[in-house]
Amino acid sequence: QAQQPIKIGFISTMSGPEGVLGRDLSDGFKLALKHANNTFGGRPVQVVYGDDQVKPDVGRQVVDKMLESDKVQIVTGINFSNVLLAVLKPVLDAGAFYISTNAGPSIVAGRQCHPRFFAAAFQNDQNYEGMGQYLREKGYKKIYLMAPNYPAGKDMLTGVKRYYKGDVAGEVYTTMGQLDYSAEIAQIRAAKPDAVLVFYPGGMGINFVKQYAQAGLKDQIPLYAGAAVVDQTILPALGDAALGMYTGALWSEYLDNAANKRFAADFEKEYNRIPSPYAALAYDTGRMMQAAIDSIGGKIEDKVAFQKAMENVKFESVRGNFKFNTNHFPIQDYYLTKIEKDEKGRLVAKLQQKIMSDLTDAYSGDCKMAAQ
Amino acid sequence: MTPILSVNNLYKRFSGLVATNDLSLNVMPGETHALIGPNGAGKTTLIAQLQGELAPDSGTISFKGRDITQEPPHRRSQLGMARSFQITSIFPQFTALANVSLAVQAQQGHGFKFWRDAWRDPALNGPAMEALATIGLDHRAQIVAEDLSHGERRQLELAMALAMKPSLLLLDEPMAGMGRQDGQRMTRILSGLKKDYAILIVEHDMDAVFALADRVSVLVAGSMIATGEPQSIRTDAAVKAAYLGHRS
Amino acid sequence: MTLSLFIEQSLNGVQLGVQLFLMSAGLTLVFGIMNLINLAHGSLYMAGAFFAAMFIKITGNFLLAIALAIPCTAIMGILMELIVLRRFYARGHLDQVLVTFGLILIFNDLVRMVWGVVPVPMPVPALLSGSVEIMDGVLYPAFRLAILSVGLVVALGLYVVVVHTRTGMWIRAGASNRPMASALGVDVQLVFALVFAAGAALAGLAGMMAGPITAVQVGMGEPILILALVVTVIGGIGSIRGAFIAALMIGIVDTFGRVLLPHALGSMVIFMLMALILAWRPKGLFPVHG
Amino acid sequence: MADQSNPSFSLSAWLRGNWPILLVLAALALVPTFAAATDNPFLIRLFTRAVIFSIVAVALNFVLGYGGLVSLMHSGLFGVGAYTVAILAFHDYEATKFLGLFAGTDNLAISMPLAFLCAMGVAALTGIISLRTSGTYFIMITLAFNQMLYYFFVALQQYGGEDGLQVLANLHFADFNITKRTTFYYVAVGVLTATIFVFARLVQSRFGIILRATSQNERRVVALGIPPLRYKLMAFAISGAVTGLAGALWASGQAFVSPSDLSWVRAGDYVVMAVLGGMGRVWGPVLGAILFVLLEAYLPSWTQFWQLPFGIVVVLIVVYLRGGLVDVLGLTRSKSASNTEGGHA
Amino acid sequence: MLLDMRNIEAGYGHARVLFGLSLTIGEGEVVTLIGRNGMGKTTTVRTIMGMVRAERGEIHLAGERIEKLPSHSIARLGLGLVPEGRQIFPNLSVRENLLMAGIDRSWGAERWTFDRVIDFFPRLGERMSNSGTQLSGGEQQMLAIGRALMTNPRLLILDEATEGLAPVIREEIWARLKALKGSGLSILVIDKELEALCELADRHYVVEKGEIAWAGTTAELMANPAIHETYLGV
Ligand SMILES: Nc1ncnc2c1ncn2[C@@H]1O[C@H](COP(=O)(O)OP(=O)(O)OP(=O)(O)O)[C@@H](O)[C@H]1O
Ligand SMILES: Nc1ncnc2c1ncn2[C@@H]1O[C@H](COP(=O)(O)OP(=O)(O)OP(=O)(O)O)[C@@H](O)[C@H]1O
Ligand SMILES: [Mg+2]
Ligand SMILES: [Mg+2]
Repeated sequence: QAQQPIKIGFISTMSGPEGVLGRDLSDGFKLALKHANNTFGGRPVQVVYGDDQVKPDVGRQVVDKMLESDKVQIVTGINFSNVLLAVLKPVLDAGAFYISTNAGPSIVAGRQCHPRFFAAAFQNDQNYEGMGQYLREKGYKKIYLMAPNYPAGKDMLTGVKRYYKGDVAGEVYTTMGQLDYSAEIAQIRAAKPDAVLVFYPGGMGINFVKQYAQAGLKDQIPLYAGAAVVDQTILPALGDAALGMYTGALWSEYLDNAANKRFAADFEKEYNRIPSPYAALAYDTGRMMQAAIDSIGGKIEDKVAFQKAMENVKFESVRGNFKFNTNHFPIQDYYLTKIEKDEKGRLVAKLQQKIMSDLTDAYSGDCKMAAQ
Repeated sequence: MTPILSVNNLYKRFSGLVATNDLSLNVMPGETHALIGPNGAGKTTLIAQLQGELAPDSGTISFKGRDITQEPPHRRSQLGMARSFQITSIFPQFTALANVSLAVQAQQGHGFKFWRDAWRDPALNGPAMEALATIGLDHRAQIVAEDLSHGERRQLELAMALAMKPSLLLLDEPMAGMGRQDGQRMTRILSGLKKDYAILIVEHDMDAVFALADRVSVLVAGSMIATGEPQSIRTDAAVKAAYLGHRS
Repeated sequence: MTLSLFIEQSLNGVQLGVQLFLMSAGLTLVFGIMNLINLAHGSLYMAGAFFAAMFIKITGNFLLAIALAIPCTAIMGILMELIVLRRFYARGHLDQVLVTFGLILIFNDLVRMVWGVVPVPMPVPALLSGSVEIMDGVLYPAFRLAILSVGLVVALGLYVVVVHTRTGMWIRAGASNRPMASALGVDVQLVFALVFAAGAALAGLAGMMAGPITAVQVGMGEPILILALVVTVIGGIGSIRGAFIAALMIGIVDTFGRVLLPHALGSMVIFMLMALILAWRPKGLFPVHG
Repeated sequence: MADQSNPSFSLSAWLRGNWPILLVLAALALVPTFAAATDNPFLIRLFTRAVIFSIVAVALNFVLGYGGLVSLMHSGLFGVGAYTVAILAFHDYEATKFLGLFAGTDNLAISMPLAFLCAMGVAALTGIISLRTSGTYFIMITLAFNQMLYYFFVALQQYGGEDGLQVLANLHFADFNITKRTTFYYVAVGVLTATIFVFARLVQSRFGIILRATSQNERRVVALGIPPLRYKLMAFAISGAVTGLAGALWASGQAFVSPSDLSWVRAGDYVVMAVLGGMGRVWGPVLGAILFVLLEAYLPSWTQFWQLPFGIVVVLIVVYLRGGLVDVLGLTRSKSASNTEGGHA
Repeated sequence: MLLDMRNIEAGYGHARVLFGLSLTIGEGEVVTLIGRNGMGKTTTVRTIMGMVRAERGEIHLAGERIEKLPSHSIARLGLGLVPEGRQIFPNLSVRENLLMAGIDRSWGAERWTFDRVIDFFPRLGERMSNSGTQLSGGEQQMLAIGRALMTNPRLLILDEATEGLAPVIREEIWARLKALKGSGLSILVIDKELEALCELADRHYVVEKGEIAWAGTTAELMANPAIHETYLGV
């Protein structure tokens, strides 16, 4: 008898300037499905895709449709925290699972943690905590921090400051989507910090890094970024302006493990480009779901069983070392990469060193996971 | 008798040009006062200052014994001053009737009625139809104003001013654009109104001016050069040279 | 703030202002003077940047790429005018807003289909990649100086053409009373099509000049469009001089607002400036009579 | 519902020229039944969104289509209403005091009227400044105010800043639980119906006629002895208040508000809905809002490049239907009946 | 024949205004259109200029069919219009209003140039840099006439061109028109000053409800007081 398919709703930003994130997330996830022959636990997988347009209310509506018209059992894919926060309640209230490929806001890691919520990618602060550690080890006395003015930006810089203990010469928040940074760059020059660390995802990253290099500062004051900033979603556009920059990473295509090698090679073959961390973590999410569902023989309708299976999931992560903390957020390693050219002359983030092992997030203590 | 309108030592300059130059003028109740003068003499500018659209640089305007120099235009209209525009100014998307109804409404002064259907309000449409009939435009009452011909719009302009039941009518070239027949009828209508209204009329149609006016003032380059009975103005040599020409 | 920092920030402000003017120039022409609200102006800006990036990739030469990309955007503008917008001169502003809103959606998806969602590279030309030492210890990116000079040239050119040539008079006459201008022998349709093409070319040029310092990506035109509208309105719709002064003003106020004010105010400063100016002068700084 | 004391507004006469709105409202009323029959409860959510946007579009059209005032701050006013409800609910849930002054509430019978008044206040205050301008200047100054409101709510870190604010309290209206999906939907449809009726009467009242006259020729209105500013201000405040009420509904229905509800793009969407639907009728914008919401919801599931067909639909409608969607029904105000709203000709 | 209109039907949208109207203007001739308000005089002029499309009928200008041409081509063929209601470009200065219309050509008579127009209306010279809206009504009218002259037309069309002008100026304009006629210019004029028209014009058409109700020479018009009463209401 034909098995009922497992239904997954995959929602992320597909249109507009941020559409590149949704594309990489969904491409990574699709590759995981391909590797799983589109079956989890012996049941076919049916994925419904949706576009949130970076608008929380649109995301909310797409999710409602997925839950109520398409009757999905798992929702995943969202890249922006504000969209995630808008859809989380309806997803969980409907009894579905949310497994995050990307966003991991602190509130869900702490006070509002939930049995059916899993962050497969990271807690937002994690992207920057390792960088704070590194800058401290490097012996910088005075650093300069910049991020766009929104909660994820603040989370990131909080992450840095949790591990970096020296002076902060400036902590500057700029408007979302800002185009011109010449004024801020002039301030940096005047402040003469030892290093600059920025969190500018997407187009803002391109603007800032280009302008920083053009101002001639790149060679005077080293520029750092945490994970999820200077990666394959913007490197091709950045060009040489990014050369030599150091960035943090939770994953790199140069990580030496079998799962990662297979992923990086197959991704390039399939899509004809180097995978970004977005793609990698979405791939990992898919693989993780597969492992958990396989382990319960496809009986995802048994929610408690599926939750347990996720909590104890065993799979070969492209990140190498991975396990869930009690708050359903990852415990993972943090690396340093450097932007260089590969043998084909493309800009890549070459793996330099591991900065931290078994990095946990700071909020798990606040989480009182209710029984289901 | 005290004048209904009195203007004292009014000045108005536009950069480099004195449009109103130490001008004083009285209009008596029930009087039809014509204001003539060459193009660009400052007639429309004066009307605009009387109505309040332009502020004078100095001088005073009093209306019904009260200094209104600083009053905003709508206050002056509420006090009983109505203006017709030299360049037609109507509500193009309303019917002729609705245009006039609005003037009636303004005169009744109950704008903040939110509930009653104003289009069917006999208290508005009745007087409006009357005003249209006075002007002879009642047969076009249901035509949208932008579809009226030029001359008809001029008539509508006047009907709106009349519907406000003002005590002083400021008419800026009411005959302009009206056909001969209509112009003559307008002259008759205005002379019929004479008893009830004080009228200050600017007009280049000398037939109308001399048929209507009790007094005529002549404005040249912002200054009043003569005021008097129509007959004495008609024969004034200076006025002839500056304005009337030889034919009239 | 030290003196040299002050000078550097002032220069940043002026440069930003001139860049804003460059972005607004085409809009001033089409919206300010021809009285057509074209929201898809931002799309032409985007198209200019994408065309230039493409030609740079093919030819490897920045100047050549720009020389090729400008006519491409102009042609795109002409097609847009010919196929859709021509019918909208006589319609109300709202219809224009609606139709060009539709065009934005269309163009964004077309660009996404052709170039994909990843931002495309657009390097600074080698010649202008360095910095110039404008005073002791103050380096200024050469490319920004280039933007500054292009913007000034465009401002001057536009002023001369619109204010001092017969074509300029025809544009303004046609915009305020099209049937009458035609009845005096002006081929308004042709003049408008050409002006529209010029506006498109200017939008494209602005996009090309912005490409090397910002991200060349889908949707890059919309934030610019808002700024350009702000500039046009503050200056007084239809006034080139006004647009130029407003652009400089915004550039300087924004630059200093960002570094001196608390962030919550800094992000609003442009809009507060606009509200203040319009509250004070409801028709902008240099109202055009009409 | 017709006011008996005043026979001169005839509902039946009005409906003779505006009958399609009855069909539209009837169709809206049947949505839950249809959703139940097809086992697709999502339809109710989708149409709740359409109905709330319709309320905004109708309110916007009052100043836009009749007053000639293109406002780009209606999303801001909407947000003021939405945040009023959400912030009061937040303080109720957290058992804290707003500004340390007064407690929050989860009772919509209190917070909804407050939302209405707050939006009205904001509209009135900004209106005093913005209504001195006109045309495109008005569009831009309202955009400026909208951005200020937007950044104001972004700056409120306590209420989630850019991430928005969840409504965790259980909202209720006095003793009624109206947040159940179907109940809430009918409440929204009820508010929409009332909104349409009220505005239909407003535009034909003396007040409404002055507003319409002002949009055609303000100078003449002044010369007639009517000070236009206070009429425009009143209209703007009424429109803003109803928009704030829609925002309050939104916050209760979604249980979530965020600054993106206040973005200028959304304000532009409202204008698009109004124009798309047809500004010549009080209810025309309802059609625009429904079409907009349906396209936005279903096109993306057909193609990843959904903005392309969306854009094409918009362009075709503007090019070929000059009076918006009501034009399909042949109901654009004919010239000679243009000031009658189709009631009588 | 310079202009020949045959059986023209035209109107606005669905509202028909002209019902088979025909008229001719000879080379060097001055012809008037007279009739009451709203009878279709202006519509006739607009149809000639291509601003209102003729739905039926033909218009010939010096032998060429023009009823399908766009306005600007018709104007370029030598028609100069002083429109009803002045229609000055408000966003152009006085100087620009004149310069934008200038067409450098001549049909035998002396050419109109910017300087000549200013000589003709010295008042305009004094207000040179004022914008269109900053003129008095009469000044605007002078500008409208000057602007039409700047196109150096072979047929000048004046639609209520003396509206709002002071009597002296009107007198002067009639005199100038007479001189222009002498130089060979053809003129189509609509005005209410019947006496002046009779002095100037060769022939007259009375327009009534979109048709020509009467046509004849000045002498015939003078001799026929019934016309005045029936159509003009004098
Ligand atoms: N806003 C303005 N700025 C500058 N000059 C102006 C303005 N308005 C009017 N003028 C000038 O002021 C003078 C007086 O104009 P006004 O309109 O009062 O004349 P008028 O007597 O009504 O003439 P007409 O009989 O031609 O209508 C004119 O020369 C005109 O050009
Ligand atoms: N733009 C328009 N749209 C619709 N109808 C119009 C329009 N302009 C004029 N009409 C109608 O056409 C008819 C003829 O108008 P026209 O302007 O040709 O008359 P006219 O003889 O020039 O009158 P007047 O002496 O008043 O200028 C009138 O009934 C008028 O209502
Ligand atoms: Mg005048
Ligand atoms: Mg006429």
